[in-house]
Amino acid sequence: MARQAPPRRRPGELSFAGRRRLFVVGAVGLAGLLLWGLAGLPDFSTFTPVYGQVLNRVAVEERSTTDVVTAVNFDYRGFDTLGEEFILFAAVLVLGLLLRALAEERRGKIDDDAPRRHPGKTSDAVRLTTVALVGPTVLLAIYITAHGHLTPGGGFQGGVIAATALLLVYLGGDYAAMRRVRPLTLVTTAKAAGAGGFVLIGLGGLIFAGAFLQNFLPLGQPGHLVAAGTIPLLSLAVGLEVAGGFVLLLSELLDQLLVLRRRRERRSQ
Amino acid sequence: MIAVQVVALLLVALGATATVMARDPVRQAVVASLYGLTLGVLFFAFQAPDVALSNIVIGAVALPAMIMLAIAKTRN
Amino acid sequence: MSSIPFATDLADLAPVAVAGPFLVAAILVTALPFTRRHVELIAALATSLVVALCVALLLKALHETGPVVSRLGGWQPRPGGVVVGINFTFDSLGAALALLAAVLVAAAQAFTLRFAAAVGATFHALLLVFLGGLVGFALTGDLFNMFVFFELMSVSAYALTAYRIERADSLQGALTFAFTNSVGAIMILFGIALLYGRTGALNLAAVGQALAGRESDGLVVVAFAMITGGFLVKAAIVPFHFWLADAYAVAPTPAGIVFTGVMSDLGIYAVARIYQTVFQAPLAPHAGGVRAVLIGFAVATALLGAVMALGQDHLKRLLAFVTISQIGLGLIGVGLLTPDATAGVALLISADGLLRAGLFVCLGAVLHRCGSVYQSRVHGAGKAMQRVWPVLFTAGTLGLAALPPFGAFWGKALIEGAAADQGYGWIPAVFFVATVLTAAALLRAGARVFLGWGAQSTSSSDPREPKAEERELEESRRRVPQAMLASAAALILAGLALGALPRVIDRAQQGAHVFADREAYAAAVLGRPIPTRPPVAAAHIGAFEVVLALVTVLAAVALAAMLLGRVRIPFTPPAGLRRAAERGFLRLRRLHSGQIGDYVAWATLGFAVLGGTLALAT
Amino acid sequence: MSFLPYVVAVWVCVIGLYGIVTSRHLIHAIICLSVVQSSTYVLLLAIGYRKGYAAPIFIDIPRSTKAVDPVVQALTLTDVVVGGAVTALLLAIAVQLDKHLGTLDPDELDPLRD
Repeated sequence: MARQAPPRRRPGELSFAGRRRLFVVGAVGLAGLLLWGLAGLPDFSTFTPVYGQVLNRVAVEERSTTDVVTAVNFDYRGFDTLGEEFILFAAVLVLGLLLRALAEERRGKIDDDAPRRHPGKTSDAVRLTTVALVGPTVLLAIYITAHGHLTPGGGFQGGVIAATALLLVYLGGDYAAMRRVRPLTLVTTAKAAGAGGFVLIGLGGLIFAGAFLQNFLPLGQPGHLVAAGTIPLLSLAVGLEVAGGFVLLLSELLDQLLVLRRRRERRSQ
Repeated sequence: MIAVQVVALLLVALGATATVMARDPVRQAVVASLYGLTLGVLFFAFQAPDVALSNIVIGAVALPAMIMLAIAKTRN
Repeated sequence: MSSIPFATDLADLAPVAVAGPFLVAAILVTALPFTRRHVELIAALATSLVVALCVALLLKALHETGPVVSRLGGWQPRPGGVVVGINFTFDSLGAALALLAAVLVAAAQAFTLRFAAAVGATFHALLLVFLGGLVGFALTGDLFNMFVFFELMSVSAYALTAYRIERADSLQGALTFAFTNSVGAIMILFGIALLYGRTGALNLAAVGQALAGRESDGLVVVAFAMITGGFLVKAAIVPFHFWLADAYAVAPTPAGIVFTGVMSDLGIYAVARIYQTVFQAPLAPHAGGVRAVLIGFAVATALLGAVMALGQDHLKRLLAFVTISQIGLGLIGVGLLTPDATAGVALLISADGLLRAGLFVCLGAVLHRCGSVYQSRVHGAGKAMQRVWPVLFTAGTLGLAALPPFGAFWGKALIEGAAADQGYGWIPAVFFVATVLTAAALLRAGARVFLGWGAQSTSSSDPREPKAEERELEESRRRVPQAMLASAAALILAGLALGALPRVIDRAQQGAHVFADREAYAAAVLGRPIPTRPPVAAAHIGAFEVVLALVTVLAAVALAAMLLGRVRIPFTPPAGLRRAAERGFLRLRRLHSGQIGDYVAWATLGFAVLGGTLALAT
Repeated sequence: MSFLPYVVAVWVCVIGLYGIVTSRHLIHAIICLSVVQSSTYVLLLAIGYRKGYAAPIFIDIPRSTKAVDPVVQALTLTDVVVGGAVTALLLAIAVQLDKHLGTLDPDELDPLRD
């Protein structure tokens, strides 16, 4: 597109320098205020919030988890995580819209600046290494999701890691393979099943235990893989949703690049 | 406060500044990735391995990847 | 925790009003053939469920002497008042807002009825997630959970704004919306972190209890400023307001209905909620200062919104500035900090919310029928529409102007009465000016569109070329669908009739007294008996209020007639004055530049000014 | 020295805002927003930290061990995800906007100017 220079500022609009002056005044005030407020906190490393201390004392016993952070995220404050899941859900829905628009576009016009957008050629060594990494990455993702209630990690971290496996496939440059590992319907369904599953487990609490998101499964022993009641299930639901969401996200951004690359490869054959 | 925290905090401050000051988006994506990593280190130093892990997968891997892809799509 | 599963209290079902729409949204986006065919039906069923549940919750709240508590996860408070889980804690005001949100989403769905092709499953899913976010935000009793639901309703609102991704202005409206509101959310989180670092609690009641014992200091003031400021971004209070007109003007009409009717209102509701539960006790010695600061921001908003509304050619943008002005008026009531004023706000925002939503549907119908929402382009084009549309539009506008005895009037009268009690006797003047200007702007717009009155070209100060617009819904433009008419009529009639509900003022007052009762709130959350409250003195609304309201409406009609050239102005203002006013107005509208950088700079300054003035006032 | 974490949090917040205000590229501005968001992570975790306390994960340590606050960590975790989702959404919108207008310089995007 031709780069004509429209009048950057019209009379009455803030000039760039004016905007910066306005901001500096505001930012100095804001920073001063925040520091004034923070000065009222207990000194660093002297405060033990009562909420957290109570949970550290009781959570292992009450929830049979060894990772208290996970117990907070999926049980004591599970409703926060429900909200968080649906923030992700809403963001990813927009990406679905973009994907659909992209698909329509592809049927229509062809981009003319493809060569310049190409990310660069991949050597065979890189291909091999990255593809070889996919398996371990997926395994790691499953491990991290399944052990969320025992060790650091959980559905969220595992989900993102699973999604990055897709990125590895892309770096390996295997477009056909990426299409295979990412059948869109399946991914969309996984995402929806994750989000819906979280709600269903919550409703299960309402039906079987009396309150929304209340645990209704046997708790088992702390330190065991099959323990902690609904926590691992909720973690799995989050993992599904996050993985699905990030796969959609990455593929929305990847798709066009890959189409262009494939087109070029076909031309050079 | 232990030394590793002081260093990590200073690196975080520096990293944030560098991320903001990198006006070229590609360079910025790289700097942002390093910044995410630094934050991860700081969170480990704050005894928060859960957060560190997720910040590393998000801030140091997923987001920079998305940024690079977005840039690749918008470059002309 | 109930010993018999599912033999539960109604309160335990409250989370279903959030989780239900979520679940249905997740089902809608799966590729199941059944859901694909019946998207509207499924979405409508989910919303009806929420409406029914909110009605039940409202009735329950009206019968209680304290707030209703629903403990998510079944977690009971621990000894020493430590609340380990998240609670929904709400009174009739919160439940009424949740109900308002559900009703507006139902209206938005009715608006889109019969247009499955234009509005797909994604849109309905987003609308349901948005509904869950609004309801959760209205009902929750936990600071951090408020932040999460603030973000949830924000993100789904950005998504709805950007829904028409083939339009650059929708995308950019979503971006300015997202940047400013994200900054607001981050500041809220700073405030929450400060409070947690002081009290080690996140539950509103627990934080309030922990703060109550101590004199307020810098931390308390700054936390209050940051949290309030963040919510004021959502409420679009000057100077945080810039994003609102940009976003509302480009949002698809069904989304705009909900935005204009309830989203901003939730911003000021949250300010009141936070103040009454958390900051009331520590800031009590400084209530006068807090009042002055909040009312200062509110008055600036009410007036600026009104002036800007008068200068808009784009109808949705006009209504956006009307929204800003009216939320400013609402914040005056919140800022007065008394239960009676809060009761007034509750009545005002629910009546005005319904009416504005109804007017938004009218604009959607104009867009559908005439292909544009620029007054200058559809001048007189509304003549071809059914005669009921101008009638509805005028009725809605007069309702917004608080014509007695309709809905908004009682709210306005209560706020003005409370203002006089607090020594703010000049508040009725602000109401007068803001109401006259906004109502005149709407009446003039209606007369231009539906009657073809006034000169065809708009004011010379409008530098903008109307851009190409697309009709939102692809169907013959000859007829406006009946569903659209039904939703407009239902919303406007409901808004007008609100004042006629049995004992509505009394009930609002009762609700507001529960709302403002910090002790009762804490007792309900911590499972202690709720202290008895002295009976509420009925508010007195005198003949003066009625006369003033009538004069206001007449003045608005007169101003509109004058602007349309229907009435000769008996004098000519000097040309110099006229030019100066035009220049001033142009400057003002140029500040609304659509630039993210400008808006964020203003917001930063806003936080500094809000915090600074609060620091000086306490 | 014990005030350092809070100073860093405020600095990160303000420098990020400065980046948004002076940004000449939308993607740059979006990254700056995520920097602003990251200031809250630092603040929250600093509030919950206590020297000598373990991480709140009781797998290899006795249950009576003193551990740092798990709540701020859970909040930060949520916050990280929310921030990531917002950033992703904004990036996608920016890419789409670029497709329409061919530029991401905020000063040249003006469909909303009034």
